[in-house]
Amino acid sequence: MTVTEERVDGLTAAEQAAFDAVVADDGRIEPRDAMPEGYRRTLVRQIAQHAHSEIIGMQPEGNWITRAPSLRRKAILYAKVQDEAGHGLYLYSAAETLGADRADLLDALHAGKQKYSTIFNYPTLTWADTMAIGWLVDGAAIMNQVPLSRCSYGPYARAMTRVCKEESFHQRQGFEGMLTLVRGTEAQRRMAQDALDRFWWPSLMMFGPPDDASPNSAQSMAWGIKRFSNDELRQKFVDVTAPQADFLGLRVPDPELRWNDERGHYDFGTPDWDEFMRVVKGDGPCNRQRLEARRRAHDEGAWVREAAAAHAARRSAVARAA
Amino acid sequence: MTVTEERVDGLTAAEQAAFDAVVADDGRIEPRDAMPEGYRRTLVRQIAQHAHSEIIGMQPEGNWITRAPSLRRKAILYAKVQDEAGHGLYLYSAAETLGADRADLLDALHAGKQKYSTIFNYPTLTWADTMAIGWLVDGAAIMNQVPLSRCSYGPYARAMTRVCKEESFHQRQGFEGMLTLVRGTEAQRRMAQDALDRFWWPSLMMFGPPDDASPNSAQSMAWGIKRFSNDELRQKFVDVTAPQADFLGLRVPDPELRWNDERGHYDFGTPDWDEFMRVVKGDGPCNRQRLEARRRAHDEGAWVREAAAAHAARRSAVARAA
Amino acid sequence: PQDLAVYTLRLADDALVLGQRLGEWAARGPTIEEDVALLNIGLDLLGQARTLLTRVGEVDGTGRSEDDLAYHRDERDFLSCQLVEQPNGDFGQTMARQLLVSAWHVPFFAALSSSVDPVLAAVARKAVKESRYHLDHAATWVVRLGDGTPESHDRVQAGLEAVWAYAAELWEADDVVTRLVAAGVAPDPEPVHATWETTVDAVLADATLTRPVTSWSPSGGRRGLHTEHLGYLLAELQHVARSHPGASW
Amino acid sequence: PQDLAVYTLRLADDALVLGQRLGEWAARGPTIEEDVALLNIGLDLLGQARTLLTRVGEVDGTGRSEDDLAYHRDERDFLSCQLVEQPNGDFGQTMARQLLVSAWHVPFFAALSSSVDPVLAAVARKAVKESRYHLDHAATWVVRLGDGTPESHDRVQAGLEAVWAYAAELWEADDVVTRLVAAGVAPDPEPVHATWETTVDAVLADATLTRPVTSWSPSGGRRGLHTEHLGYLLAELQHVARSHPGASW
Repeated sequence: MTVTEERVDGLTAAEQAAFDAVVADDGRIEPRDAMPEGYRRTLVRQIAQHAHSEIIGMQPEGNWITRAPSLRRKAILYAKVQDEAGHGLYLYSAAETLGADRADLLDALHAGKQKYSTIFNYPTLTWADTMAIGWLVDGAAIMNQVPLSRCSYGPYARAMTRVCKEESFHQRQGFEGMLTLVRGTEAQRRMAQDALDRFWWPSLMMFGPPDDASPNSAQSMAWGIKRFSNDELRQKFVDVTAPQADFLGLRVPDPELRWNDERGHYDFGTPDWDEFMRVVKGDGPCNRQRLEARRRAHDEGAWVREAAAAHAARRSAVARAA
Repeated sequence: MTVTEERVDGLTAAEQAAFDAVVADDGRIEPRDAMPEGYRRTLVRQIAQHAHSEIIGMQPEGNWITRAPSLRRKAILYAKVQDEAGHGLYLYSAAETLGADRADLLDALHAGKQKYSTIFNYPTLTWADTMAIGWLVDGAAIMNQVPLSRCSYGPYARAMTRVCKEESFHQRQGFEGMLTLVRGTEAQRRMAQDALDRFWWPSLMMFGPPDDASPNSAQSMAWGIKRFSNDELRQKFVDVTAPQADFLGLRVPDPELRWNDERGHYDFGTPDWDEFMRVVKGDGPCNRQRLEARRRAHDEGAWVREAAAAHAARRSAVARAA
Repeated sequence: PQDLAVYTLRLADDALVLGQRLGEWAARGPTIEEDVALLNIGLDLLGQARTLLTRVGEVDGTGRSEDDLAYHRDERDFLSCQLVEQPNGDFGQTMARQLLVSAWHVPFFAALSSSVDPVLAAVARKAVKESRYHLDHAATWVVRLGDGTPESHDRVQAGLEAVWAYAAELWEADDVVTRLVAAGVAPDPEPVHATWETTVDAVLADATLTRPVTSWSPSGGRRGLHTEHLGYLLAELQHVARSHPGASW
Repeated sequence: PQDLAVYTLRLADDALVLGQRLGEWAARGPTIEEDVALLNIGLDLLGQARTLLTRVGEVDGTGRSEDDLAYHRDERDFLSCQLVEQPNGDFGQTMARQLLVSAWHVPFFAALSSSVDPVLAAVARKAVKESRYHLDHAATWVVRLGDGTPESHDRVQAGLEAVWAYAAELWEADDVVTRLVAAGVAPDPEPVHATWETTVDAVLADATLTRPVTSWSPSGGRRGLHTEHLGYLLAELQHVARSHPGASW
C-alpha cells in the first residue's frame, strides 16, 4: 500500500532534493529522472520554440536556394537548410523525451500558440542576406546555444552539442561569404553593407528582452537551463562581432558602438524594443508569410502523411495475418 | 394547314435555289437565311476551330509576356495576346449566329473533340520564337483568312475583315522584331535563325494537308467558303515569305527552296506530313500542355462564372420584385 | 528634382509591377472576356510605367531609358509599394488587390492632374480615365463574387484579407511626399485617402464583405524594402534583357 | 572529345536541372523528414552536376568552369532530358518523376562505372551508391502513396501519367551515344532500359498502380529542344549570377 506523500511541483521532498543535487553538481537530468513540473514545462516550451525556429528558419534561406549565384554556394545552402531540418528533428525528439508530442507542438506553432525566433520574420531580399544570416544569426545562435550544451537536461544538452558544431560551420561559411562579397564588385560590397544594416539590430534582439524585462530568466538560471543572462550574451555577441565587421570593412549601423577600454567591452546602442515587441506579437515584416507558408506545407502534406499511415497500418495487418 | 414539302439537306427546293443564287452571285448568306445543313455544320466546325486557335494561340505568346526583353515589345505582346482573345470572341459570336453555343464549343475543345491549328502545339523556347510567330504564323493566317473575308457567310466574312486587319499589323510587328534581331548581336541573330528553323515547316503545315488528301475542300469551294486550295495558299505563302527571309539574311531550312522562273513561283520541299498527322492526332510537342492549360484555366474559373451567374440571378430577382 | 525623380519612380514602379502581375494572367482568365480585360488593364499600367520611367531618366539627370530602369535596377532600387507585388492568388484575390489600388488611383490621379509638374499632370489626366475603368471593373467583380455564391464570397473575403494590410502604404507620407505636397507637385494623401475609404467601404457593403481589421501596417516599399515575392517577379521580368547586355529588341 | 563533351553535358544537365527542381521543395515537404530527404537527394544531384560540368569544360577545350556552364548558357544549349525539367506538381508527382529517373540511374551508373573514361567511371561509382538511396526512397513513397488512401492512389497515378511519356528520352540513342557505346565510354542503353522496365513494373505492381499507356514519345532535350518549363527554371537559376557579370561569390 502506497502512502500518499505531499508533493510540490509534482515532486516529493526526496525527489526534489535529488534533483537539486544533480543541478547543483552540474550533472545531467535524464528523461526518467523525477523533475519539477515547472522545469519540464519550461524546457518543453523552450525546446519547442527552438525546434520551431529551425523549421521556420529554413524559409528565409530556402528562399535563395533556387537563385544562389554559384553552384558551390548553392550546394552549401542546400546542406545548410537540410541541417536546419535535421536540427528541428533532434530538438522535437528532445522535447518528446519530456512527454511532448511533435504533432501537438507543430499544431501549437501553426495556431500561433508557440513562438519561434523573431529573426526569421525579416525578409531575405538579396543574396547577401543569406550570407549575413550565416554570419550574424548563426553567430548569435551559437552564442545562445553553446551554454545550453552544458544545460541541466541531458537530451537537450546533447542535441545542442551537435547543433552547435554544425552551426559554427555555417557561421564560418556565412562570414566567408560576406568576405567574398566585400572583396568583390562595388555592387557586391553595397549588398553586403545593406545586409548588415538590416540584420544587425534584429540579431541583437535574438538574445531576448533586456534582463530587467525578462522575468523568467532567474528561475531558468536556478534550474541550470540558462547559464548567462540575455544582456551578458548580447554583450558577448557584440564584442565578438564588431571586430569581424571591422575586418570586413563594413559599418555597423549603430552610432553608439565603440570600444570601452575601462569596461573591456564594446558600448552599443539600445535595440528598438518596440519593434521587437511588435514582431513577437506577430506584426513583423514576415510573420504572416512564414506561418502561412508553414501551414500550407503542412496542409498540403496531409494527404501524404495519411497515406503513409494507411499504408503502414495495412502492411502491418498483413504481416500479423501471415 | 402546311403542306410538308420534300427537303434535301434541310432545305426546300426553292430555298436551295435561293441559296445557290446568292452563292453564285458572290453574295452573303445571313443568319436568318435558309442554308443547307451541311453548310451550317461545316461553317460551325470551321469557325469553332478558328476561334479555338485564337484562344489556344494566346498560350505560346503569353508564355513570353512576363519575360519580354523591352517594355515596348512587352506592350506590343500584351496588345497582341489581347487581340487574340478578342478574335476568339468575335469568332465564337459568329458561330453563335449559326445556332452554336460558346460553352458547348469550349467543352468540345476541352474534350479534344474539336481541333485548333497544329502550329500552336510547338513550344516558344526563346524570345525570337514570339517574333517568328508574328512574322510567319500571322503571315500564314492572313493568307488563309483574307479570302475568308469574301466567304459566303456574312458574319464570318465580316469577322475575318476585322481579324485580318489586326493580324496584318501583328505580322508587320513580328517581321520588324525579326529585323531588329538579325541586325543585333550575334546571339540575337542566331536566335532568329533558330526560330525560323523551327517554325518554317510547321507554318507551311498551317494550310492543311496537300490538296489530294483534302477531301472536303471541293464542297467548301462550291459553297463559297473556301476560295483557294491548300496547296495554292501554301505556294502563295512561300512566294511571299522566302524573299522576306532573304531580306532578313536568314536561311530557310529547305534545301529544295529555289525560284522557278518558268513557273513564276518558288519550288519547295514537302513538309513532313507524318509529323503533321501526329500533331493533328494529339501527339505534338505541346498538345497535352496546351489543352491541359486551357482546361485548368476553365476549371479554375468555374467558381467565378458560377458566382457571376448567381449574382446576376439575384440582382434581376431584386429588380423584378421592386 | 531628386524628390521629383524619387516620387515619379515610385509611381512608375507601382504601375510596372502591377502590370507585370496582370500579365501573369495571360490565357488563364476565368472567361475570355476576362482574358481581354486583365491584359487591357495590364497594358494601361505598362503604358503609365513607360512614360513615367522615361521621365525619371530625364529628371534625375542620368539619362537612363525606360528599359535601363525597368531591366537594370535591382530589387532594393524598386520603389513600388508592397501591395502591387503581392502574388495574384486566385481571381478573387487579384480583383481585391485591384480594387484597393484602383480606388486609390482614381482620386489620386484626379488630384495629380493639377500638379505644377506638367508631365505628371499630363500622365495623370490620361491615367485617371483609365483608372476609372479599372475601378469599375474591379468593383463589379468584387461585388459579383462577394454577393455571388458562398464559395465565391469566402474566396474573395480571403483574398481581401491577404492584401488588405498592404494598402496603408498608398497614403504613407514621408519627407519626399511632404515636400512635394508643399511645392504643389504631389497631391496631399489625406483627402485622397478619405475618398479611398468611402469608395472601398461602399463596394464592400454592396459585396456583403467584411472590412478586414488588422493591427499590422507593413511598410518599406517606398524605400526599396519589399516582400520576398518581388525578387522572383524581377528574375522573370529581367532575365532575358540581362542575358544580352547592350542588345536592342 | 566532342562526343564525350556532349555526352557528359547531357548527364550534367540532367543532374543540375533535377537538383534545382528538388531545391524548390525547400521548407515545403509533407514532413520534416522529407524536407531533409528532398534536399539530400537534390544535393547529391547538384554534386554530380558540379563534377560533370567541370569535366565538360576540360574535355571540350573551352576551359569553362562549372559556373560558366550552369549560369551562362541559354535554354537551347541545355542538353538535359525533358523529364527532369517537368514541374514538381504535388509530392506524388515529384516521387513518380524521381522513380523514373532513379530507376534509370541505378543500372545506368552501375554500367557507366566500367567506362573507359576514368572521370565518368569515377563519377558513376559514387553516383550509383547515391542513386540506390534515391531509388529506394522514391519507390518506398510510390508504394506508400499508391497503396495508401484512395486520394493518394489517385494523386500518384495522376502524377505518374503526367511524367511517364518523358521517360523514353532516357534510353534514346543518337549517333553520339552509338559512337560512345562502340568506344566503351557509354553503356549500351538497351540492357539499362530492360532493368528500368523490370524495376518500375515491380514498384508499380507493389504500389497497385497502373502502368500508363501512351502513343506519345516526346524527344528533343538531348538536342536542346525543351518544354516551355525550362526557361522559367533557368530565369530563376541564373538571374543573380547574370546580373553581376564577372563577379565571384
